[in-house]
Amino acid sequence: MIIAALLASVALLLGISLVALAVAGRRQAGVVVYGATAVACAVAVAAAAVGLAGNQAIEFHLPIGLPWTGAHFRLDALSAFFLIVVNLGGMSASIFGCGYGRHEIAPQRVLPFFPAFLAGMNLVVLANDAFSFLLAWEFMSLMSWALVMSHDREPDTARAGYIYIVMASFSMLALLLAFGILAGPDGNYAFDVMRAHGAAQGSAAIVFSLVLLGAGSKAGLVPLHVWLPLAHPAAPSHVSALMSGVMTKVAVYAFIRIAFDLMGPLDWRYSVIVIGLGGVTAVMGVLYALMQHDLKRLLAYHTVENIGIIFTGLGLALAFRANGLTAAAALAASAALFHVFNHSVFKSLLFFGSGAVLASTGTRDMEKLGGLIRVMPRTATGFLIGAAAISALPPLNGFASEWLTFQAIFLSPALPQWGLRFLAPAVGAMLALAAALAAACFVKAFGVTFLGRPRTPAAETAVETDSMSLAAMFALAGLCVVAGIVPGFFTNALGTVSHMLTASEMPHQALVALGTPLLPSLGNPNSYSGLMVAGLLLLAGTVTYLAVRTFANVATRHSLAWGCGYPDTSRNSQYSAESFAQPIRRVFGTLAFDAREEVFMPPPGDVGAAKIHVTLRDPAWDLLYAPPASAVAFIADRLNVLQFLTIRRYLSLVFLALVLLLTVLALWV
Amino acid sequence: MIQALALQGIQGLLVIALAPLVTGVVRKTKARLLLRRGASIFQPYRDLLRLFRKESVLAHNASWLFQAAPYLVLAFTWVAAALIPVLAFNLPLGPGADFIAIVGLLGSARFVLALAGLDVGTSFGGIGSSREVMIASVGEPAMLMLIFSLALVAGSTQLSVIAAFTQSPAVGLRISLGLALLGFIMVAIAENGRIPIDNPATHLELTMVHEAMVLEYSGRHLALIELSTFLKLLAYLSLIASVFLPWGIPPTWAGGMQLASALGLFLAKVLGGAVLLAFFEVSIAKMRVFRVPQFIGAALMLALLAGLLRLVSQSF
Amino acid sequence: MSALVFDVSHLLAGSLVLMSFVLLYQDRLPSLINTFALQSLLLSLAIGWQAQAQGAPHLLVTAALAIVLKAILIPMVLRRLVRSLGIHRTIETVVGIGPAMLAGMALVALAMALMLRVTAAANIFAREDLAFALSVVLLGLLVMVTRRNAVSQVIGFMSLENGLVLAATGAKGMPMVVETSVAFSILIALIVIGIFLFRIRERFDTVDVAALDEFRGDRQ
Amino acid sequence: MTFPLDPALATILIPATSAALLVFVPFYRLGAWFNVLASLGTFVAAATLLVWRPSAGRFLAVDDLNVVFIVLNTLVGFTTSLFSSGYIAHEIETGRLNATYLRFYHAMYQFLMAAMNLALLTSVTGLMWVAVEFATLTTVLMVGIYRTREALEAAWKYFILGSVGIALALFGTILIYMAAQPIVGEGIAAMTWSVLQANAVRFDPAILNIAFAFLMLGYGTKAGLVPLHALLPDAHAEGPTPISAVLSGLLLNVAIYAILRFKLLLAANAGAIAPGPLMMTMGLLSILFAAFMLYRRRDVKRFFAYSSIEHMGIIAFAFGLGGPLANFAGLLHMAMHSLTKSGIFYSIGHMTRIKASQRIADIRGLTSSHPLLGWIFVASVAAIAGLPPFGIFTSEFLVVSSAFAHRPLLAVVLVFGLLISL
Repeated sequence: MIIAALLASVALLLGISLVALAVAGRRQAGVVVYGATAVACAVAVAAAAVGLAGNQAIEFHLPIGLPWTGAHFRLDALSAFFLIVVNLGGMSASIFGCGYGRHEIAPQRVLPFFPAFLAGMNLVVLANDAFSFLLAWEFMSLMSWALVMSHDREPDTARAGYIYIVMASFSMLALLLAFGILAGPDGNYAFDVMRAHGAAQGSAAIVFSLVLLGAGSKAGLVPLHVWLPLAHPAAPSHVSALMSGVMTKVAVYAFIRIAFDLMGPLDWRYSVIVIGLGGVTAVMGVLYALMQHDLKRLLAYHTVENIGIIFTGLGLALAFRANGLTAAAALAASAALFHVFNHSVFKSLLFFGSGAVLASTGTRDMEKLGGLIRVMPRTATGFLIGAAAISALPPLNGFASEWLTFQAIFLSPALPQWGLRFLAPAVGAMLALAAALAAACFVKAFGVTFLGRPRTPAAETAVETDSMSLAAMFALAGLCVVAGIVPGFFTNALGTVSHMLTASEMPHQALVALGTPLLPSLGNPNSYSGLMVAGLLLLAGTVTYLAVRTFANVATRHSLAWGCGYPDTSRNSQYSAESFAQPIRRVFGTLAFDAREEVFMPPPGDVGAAKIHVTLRDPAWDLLYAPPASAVAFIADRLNVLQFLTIRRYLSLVFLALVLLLTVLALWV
Repeated sequence: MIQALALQGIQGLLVIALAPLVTGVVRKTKARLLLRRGASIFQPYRDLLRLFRKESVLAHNASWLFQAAPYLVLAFTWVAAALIPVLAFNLPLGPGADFIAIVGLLGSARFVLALAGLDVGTSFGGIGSSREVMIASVGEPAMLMLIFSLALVAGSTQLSVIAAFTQSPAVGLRISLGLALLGFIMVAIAENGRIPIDNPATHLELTMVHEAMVLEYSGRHLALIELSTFLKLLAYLSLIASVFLPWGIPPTWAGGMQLASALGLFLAKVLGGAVLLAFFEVSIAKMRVFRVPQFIGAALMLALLAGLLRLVSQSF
Repeated sequence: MSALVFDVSHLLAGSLVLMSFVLLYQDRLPSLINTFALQSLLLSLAIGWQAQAQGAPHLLVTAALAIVLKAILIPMVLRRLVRSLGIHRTIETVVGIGPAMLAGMALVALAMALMLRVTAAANIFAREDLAFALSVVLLGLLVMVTRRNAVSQVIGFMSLENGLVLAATGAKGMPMVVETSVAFSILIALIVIGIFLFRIRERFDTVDVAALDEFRGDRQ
Repeated sequence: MTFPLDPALATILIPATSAALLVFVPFYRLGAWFNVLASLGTFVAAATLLVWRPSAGRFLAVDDLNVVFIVLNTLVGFTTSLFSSGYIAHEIETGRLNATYLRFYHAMYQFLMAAMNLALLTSVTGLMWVAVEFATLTTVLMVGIYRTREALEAAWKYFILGSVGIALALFGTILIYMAAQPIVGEGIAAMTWSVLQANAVRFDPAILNIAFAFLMLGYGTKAGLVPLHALLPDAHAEGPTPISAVLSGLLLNVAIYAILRFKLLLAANAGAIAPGPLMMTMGLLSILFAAFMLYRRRDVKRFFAYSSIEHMGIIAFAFGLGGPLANFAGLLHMAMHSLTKSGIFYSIGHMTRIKASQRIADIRGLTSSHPLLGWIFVASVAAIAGLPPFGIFTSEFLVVSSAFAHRPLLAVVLVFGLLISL
């Protein structure tokens, strides 16, 4: 019943997409399409919530697809949770799209694909056999690719699209191989069968690395992340929100589904890879982000960072589970899943904010913005809440899930393996570094974009965005606050999911007494109460405010900025995004990006301008992508010669093939 | 219960009342060490009062965030400082925030302040914010590693549990704790913008960090920010006091005498710390901004070492 | 089946292979064409002998076809073509004559090695003829591959077809359909080649195939 | 075999007689319509075979294998004739062709269809060879029909390479006969599929091996398998677009069909080499090679010619793998490829007409200027690249998964090739 409702909403989404194809050119098409999409997503959220509460695996079979297997679907706690994430994101993006969509230059390139993209993501999560899964997976990739390509006139889009489609196929094929090995010689692609026999001893390592490659490249694990900061920003902003906030979570889902569920029990060694990759991803992602001055690209790099945090949690869960420490595993898994939810919320919020800025000013280059808080105060507020949440600041939700992750790390001394006991705290320090850098990065992002003085006329004359967009943003901002102050509600809801993955769950958090702090695991005295902290902050703030109002001089005079007495009229003398990140680049950049600064100072007496030029290189690109790309180009060039041979040379090829074949026959057979 | 709540309240009020005094003591000691007479140890109170009485001057383009920031910063810092158990361990609001949460609260305060530094759009504000977040970005991992090694020793990140552990005879003489203390002091110096990281008394543009951020503030806003700065210093001192030197802190409400002695000991510890800080500050020169990561990196190394030693053997 | 019958057919087929070697050896067009004519003549003799030996008179048709078309008509046309188009008499070869001959030897050895594996149970005629036919086919290909002139390549191709015909006639009782189709295809091939040669003549100065390849739409 | 009622015969005779008639139709519009009508008739006749299958005759036999091919062949032949009737008028306008040449074109089109249908339906190896030979000659003429330098070059190339290929195939056919003759006796029986298949067990394996080497290379030249692919891209790029569609969508299938038939023969003989690995090797080579070639293409028709080579590689791989799943996958892939690829060439025909260029770089912004055409093209390209929800995704999935069941290592190579080809 529930699953039928879910499939119906998927069908509805596909139907909307068809309708959109027909009506895309009309004036009010956007509102209709986005409205209908929001409704379909709302239905799906409700159904999935019921499914999550019901905590029963429901299976469903449709006689479509491959002739002898058909399409299998399944709704269990895990898929229900991810369905909520997907459709919540979809709903908010649709609402945002109602307003934002009006700025779209070519709506016919966005409208039909948007609901189809959502349908694809839903189907991935629902699929219960490898064929349906991969079909939906590739459909999802393709639809998002179409959305990325919707602004195909912009200079970087073609390259982004190309790299994206290559990476998407790479991930699909890696997963295909993984499923192929999992299916074994019988070639049964139903998940139930795979689950029943798990991964064979010898092939588990291969399957695991393939899954890590396939799901990891989609999620944006370093070093497979390079496509992500190119592709996500290229799409329209509400689509960027979906890709960054939701599609990467679908990839996380794929990883969890295969590694935790289908493969059966795994050795602890695998967790080392996941934890290590997670830590590196978190730090590298945020370092990349710091170096950006394109707002949306910065956000995309932050997705990489958060994926790293999520994978760290998942890796810890694997490690604990492999050693039978189920309670700790449940904590780590819940932390990761909670972060999945949180990230989808605040990343969507931030992309909406950047979309509003983009729509209002026409640029996403932070160096051309500034001072927007005065012309777009509501957008700025929404963005600020998102920024604080993603920077893991209490009392918002980002802190709650990172706190849980840290608590899981603090349990790592219980692990028997030395490698893990050393690795976990090191990764913990990396996460802390990532969190601190994220805060730095969002000080920069918010500060340069919304604060200061406008750097261009476009930023000066910007206007506040429309009410639908604001509604979507504030709904998400509200969710950030709620999830931050009552995290217990969410970890309780995740209990069934965690039970499915780790055979245990976090202690049930009492919600009746609202002040009850979050307890990570039984017998653990550590606790954190978002509500209490929030209440105290409110109290302290109010007391201070009232005290100041009552006792202090409240007179205010407006004047020129002081600036140590230097009259500072040029807008360009403000700190730019580039200069803000300069100290951090000096500290980390040479190591991480081979950063080089070239300073040109004119000789004394010359009045020419001094110049500074900074080059950054992405080591992942240089080490991992450039060699294969150049190898392919090299081989293609070599083989390309074959196209322009004379007839005689072609004949020679045929002749040689014949002689070779005959020789083989003469000698060997 | 009522008493415990009251004690919590007292603790909250105590820290805010005491904070300027601690800074006053530091300043006075420094002045005496430099053979000046120095202002009275109560001068910070007078400064605050003076600032509260003055009108506030805002730049034309200052946004609401600029005006809200002082209140937010103070609220964050105050809550963090108030939740550190100094008068008794098991206070009713204690479970609301562990060590990480307190560090997180201080981080929130810095986040808001760094944003405020960028608001008016002067180059000084930018310098300050940019350097502040850079220092924080190395300071926070070090802090977390410290918390980790403490948690390894004490088995918890809850301040009251850690403090109860260091108070217990089980603690003995542990190298890992000593290393952690050293690292903690280094991080505390960096976080509070003391010499050699930053000079709280300077207004020389190239060396400013914290002062550059708050350059545009005046009147009541500046007063609130100054107060938060005092509070932050006190918070770090009282963290040291309650985590590393928890002697004399009762487990819970235990009557007036206990309270008085706890209060006295707390004052002694904090003011002693202030004097030591002053000694340290006058005996060292401020370092270049880009040496800071090395300084904090050393703290990180200490923390890692503490953790490693602890992992290798239970007796460290 | 007397030894004489076997020997004669062996001799004729062997001389066909020999002619292929001579083709490979030639470096002037007129003598190449003459050699081809001679080979075709030998082929028709071989077919005639087969017709007699197998008692299959319809093979005589094929033999006649070979004489008329390949020994007389086509060489005539080709000679005229060479004269009227003023094609260079010398053949450009890709590898020297020596290496080409060596390669030819190797090919014949390969053909023999392959056919010897065929069980003797098969028709003994077929087995020997096939070995020679395979050699002729391979040598014909070798000629095509090692020559640059279009005319010499065409001759190489036709010599290859001679090998095919040899094989087909060696196969006892093979339905007529094959022979006619071979003849037919040769005919059409020649017509088309003629058209092409003319067209090519119209547009290019030589029939050298390499000249055709100089321009390509896709070259970057 | 009652003549007027036999649909199998009709599928050959309708195009053959129409070819003869079309030579005399002076008006090209009438010719075009006649062409469409004849193709429709052929398709109807072929479709009848699905429901009613005549018993095997002396020269023609319909079985489970070739019925798929013939229906597919006539269907695409019909759609292409429809497309060509619209397309070819444009050629008159631009003066690339005149009425005489169009008459010739239509006759040749039907003749080509007749030859291909004969190749698919005949039960005699020799006849099949004759049919493929005729198909080759017709193709040469069609490719060279524009008489531009490039077209002539392509036709010449096709002609020479095709003739050599066909000669090799003939040698192989003769060898098969020689292998069969001692067992089943002289005459037509030794060339009939059903007889051959039934007695293949007892054939001399050594001759069969050599024969297959020649047949594989001979028909492989037609199928465009690497290293025998050379004629394909030029022929596709330079001929009229409907012919490109026919070449890519149909003639390649006919060649694959021929290889498949002989492969089955070899597979029945235990002493012979397993033909599968050879096909799989060539298939993989084709996939990899074509993948790398796709990388550098600028001409849109050439691009899709290489894509055809790649797909032929996949099909050859699937058939080489054998087994019900892989064979099904191969057939499915072939059908999907034919349909999609011909669709792509139709859109390319319109596109090149609109943009007057075959360079990929020049063809942009189509979705805005001609939304329907543009989106159809985008969809079919997505389909050919093996992206869902299109059929090729399914068949590629099946190919890969059946490869897994048997030879996992090869599957990795296969997947690698598929990856590069994107």
